[in-house]
Amino acid sequence: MLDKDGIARRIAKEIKDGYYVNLGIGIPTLVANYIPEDTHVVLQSENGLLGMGPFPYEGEEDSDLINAGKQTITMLPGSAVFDSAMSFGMIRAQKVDLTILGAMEVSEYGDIANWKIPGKLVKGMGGAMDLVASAKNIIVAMQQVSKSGDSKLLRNCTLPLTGIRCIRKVVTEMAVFEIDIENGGFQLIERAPGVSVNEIRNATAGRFSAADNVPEMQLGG
Amino acid sequence: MLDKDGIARRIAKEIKDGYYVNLGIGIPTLVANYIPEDTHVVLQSENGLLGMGPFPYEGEEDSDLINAGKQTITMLPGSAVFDSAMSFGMIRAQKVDLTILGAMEVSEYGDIANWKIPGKLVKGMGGAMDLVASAKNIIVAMQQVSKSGDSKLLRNCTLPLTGIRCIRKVVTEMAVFEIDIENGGFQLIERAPGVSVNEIRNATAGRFSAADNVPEMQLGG
Amino acid sequence: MINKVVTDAEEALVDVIDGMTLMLGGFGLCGIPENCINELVKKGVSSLTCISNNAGVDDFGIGLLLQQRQVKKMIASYVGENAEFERQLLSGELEVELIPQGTLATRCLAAGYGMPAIFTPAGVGTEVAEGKEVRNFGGKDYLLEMAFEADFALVKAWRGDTAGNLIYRQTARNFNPVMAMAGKVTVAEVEELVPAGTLNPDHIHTPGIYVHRIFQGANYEKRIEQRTVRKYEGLDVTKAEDYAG
Amino acid sequence: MINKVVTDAEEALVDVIDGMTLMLGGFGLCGIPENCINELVKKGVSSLTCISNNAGVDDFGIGLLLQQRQVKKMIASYVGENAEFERQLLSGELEVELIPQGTLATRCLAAGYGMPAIFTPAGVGTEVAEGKEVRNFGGKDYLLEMAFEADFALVKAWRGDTAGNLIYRQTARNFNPVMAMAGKVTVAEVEELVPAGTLNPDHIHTPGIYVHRIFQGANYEKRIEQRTVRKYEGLDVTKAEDYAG
Repeated sequence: MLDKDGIARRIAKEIKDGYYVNLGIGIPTLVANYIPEDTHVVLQSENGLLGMGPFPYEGEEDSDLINAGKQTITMLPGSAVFDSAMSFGMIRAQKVDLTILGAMEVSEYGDIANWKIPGKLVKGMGGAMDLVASAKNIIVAMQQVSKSGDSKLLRNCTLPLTGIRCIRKVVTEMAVFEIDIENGGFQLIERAPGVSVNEIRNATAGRFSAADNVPEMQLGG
Repeated sequence: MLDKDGIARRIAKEIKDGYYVNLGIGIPTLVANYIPEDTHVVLQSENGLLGMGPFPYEGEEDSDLINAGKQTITMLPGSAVFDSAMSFGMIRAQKVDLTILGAMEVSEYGDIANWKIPGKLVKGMGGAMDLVASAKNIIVAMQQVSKSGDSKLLRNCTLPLTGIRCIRKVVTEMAVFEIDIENGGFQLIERAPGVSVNEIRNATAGRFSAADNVPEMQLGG
Repeated sequence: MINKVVTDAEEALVDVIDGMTLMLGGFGLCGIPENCINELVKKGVSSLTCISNNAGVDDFGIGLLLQQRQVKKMIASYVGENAEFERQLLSGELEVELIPQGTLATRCLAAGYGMPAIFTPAGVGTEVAEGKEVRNFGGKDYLLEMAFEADFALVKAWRGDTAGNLIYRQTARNFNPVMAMAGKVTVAEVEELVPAGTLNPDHIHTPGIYVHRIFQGANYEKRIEQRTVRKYEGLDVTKAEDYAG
Repeated sequence: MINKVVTDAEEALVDVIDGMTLMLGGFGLCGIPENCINELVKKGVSSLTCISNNAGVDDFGIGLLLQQRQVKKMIASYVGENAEFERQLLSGELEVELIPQGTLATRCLAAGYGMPAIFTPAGVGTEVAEGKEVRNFGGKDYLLEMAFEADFALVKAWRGDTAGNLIYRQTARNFNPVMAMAGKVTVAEVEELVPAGTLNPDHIHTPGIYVHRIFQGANYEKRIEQRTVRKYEGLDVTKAEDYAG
């Protein structure tokens, strides 16, 4: 089983040199820590910035410079600032090469639920619906099973949807899956170290498939 | 009968302090010369400038600074430059208070033709179709009769249209008209100095109406 | 050049009345029109519909209007971080319409660019799509979303000139430029007001034609919502806590 | 930061082939990608569809491509000032689609903002509306106009950095920013190329994410199409010839 950093390390391997990347809150944020130094990426913050850098040194925080999580940040050389319409314009126009976000549920057809739990107070979808509906290349970082042991990889999502037929790749603490959006199904392509195909199959409620020899993940970072 | 400068002087009276104004090529350009000094207006050039000023002094021309007529210009203090999408965005959103343009024909329902003559080479509509379809307040500056003596204020335009039901005011060498777009008709509201109602009626092919005592124009400038 | 200067927020908002729809710029607490919000509180106008990406925190930003129960309806993309907001929502005092962040921004843009509606894929197949027209272009579904209409847009810029031209600073830009274009009346408050001709025309983000009233604001707090820092020594970009992600 | 720098127009346009659709920035001869146009002439690619507000003059701008009969179709809003263009149009060698200037700009914007189509009132009731969907919003008719698709967008900026960020100068901005956003591949030529980090992030008009290749152009002519001046002495703003209107 991977911990959160393990998931982030595995996802970091999907990032190619020259990518523009949008990282969601939570595990996706951790991915930034595992991008190799020789891989040049530009991080987009959807409030209106390309070229997001590390947190500022103490005393150098600037209230005019925050990320989509409202944290104080810095800008790297080559940054550009723009308004929110252009920010989501470039997202919709698929100029962002890779979007990494968390999820509460994913279905075998690539539907995703990650913004609302009935009975709990709704805070809003923020930019999540725009991101999932627009991005050509999304990786979902999520836990495969809930604390009560239920699979979150489902035939159909039970929670209100954030987007439909948009998720093609999922990385969990147990495995990497590709989703067949057209025909439905989670195809196992990598196992976490020490986790068997059977364990993964048992933790997948949606339709599951696996080749004969599913390799173990090689973790980057 | 007014000359071109007379038409421009009459139109200049329609310009109120604080107006943003877009001036077309030809007579409309002359209007700028007759705006009173205490009337503050900002001229828009639809290639992407607010705050257009006079032509530059010789030797100070800048190839990066032109107006929609491709002439070298200057910028006044308080100018702003923007791209063509924003330029037509503000036109469509009716932020420009007054648009003044020329026409070859206008109909009694406020249709306008000013971009194309069948059999002659077509150069294109430029921004004219956007301007007439968007502006809330358009004044057309035009000749009432052609060189062959035909009225250009028609029941229906004979030339290909630039826009429909958009012109509410026309200033010619003979008169000022308001157009009743809903019911159709040119209502005479002012006569050029020395021109009779009958002369104007005879030079108007579209439906014509006039009150009992139509005043002579007072020319500004 | 046309002079758009008013004395202060009181003069700028003199004709804001109960029941109006207001747009308020800012993202989180960054780039919000602090002076205008304070004036709305002082003025006590009520039954407002507020269009803003967020709803502030309990004691700052739009939260101040919520405290005084001046807001009838909130249109936003994310409204966390606000206990009073939650209370009013649960008690049914407050109406909330949640819309995707990009849809919010683009519906402002549409208003400012004279486009009655736009197509966006955001929300297709979700509850956001309920009652909306879905249309397929090139094999992909899009929702038809309408341009916003707002009586007033209240925005905050870094510098502005007497002609109403605005320049924003860093990510305090966010929704301000698109909302500035979208108000029937747009009020801009700026940290520094300069004479027309001071700003480089190439640097202006919001041309003055979109701004009806402008004033230099006072006493900006510019509160930071989440102060995140790294240590001076031992910066290690492989450490999560050192990286903003 | 990602490095987008190529050596010159030759390298930037290496994969442009016959039959492609190109967008070319500029208004009149102002802000046109001179180096890219010269390279297209040198390269000799043909059957091009060119989207540009204008078609240059006989011996400059897109006129150079017309001289070599490299253009199959021209999509523009105004094509005067070009005798060779007229000749090819009348002889049927050249196809021309004239569209309103604002529609042209907004169809570029739509592509850059991932909107499949936009609504505009421009052209309603005219021959431009033929075959297009008309839709009424709030009592006013609008045409549905589709986003452009272009294989390459060729734009000219004043300054650019190695990350592809662009700043335009004065009205040489015009169509360049919207076309820069709309190309499948966007090539930017700049008068001055600087290292990433040189430009103020608040001043950037086109963020580098939209730009795939950038180079510092050479030998800019920046020809003036209509040189209009006023006299140093005796300026009289009541004289037509002294005022640009």
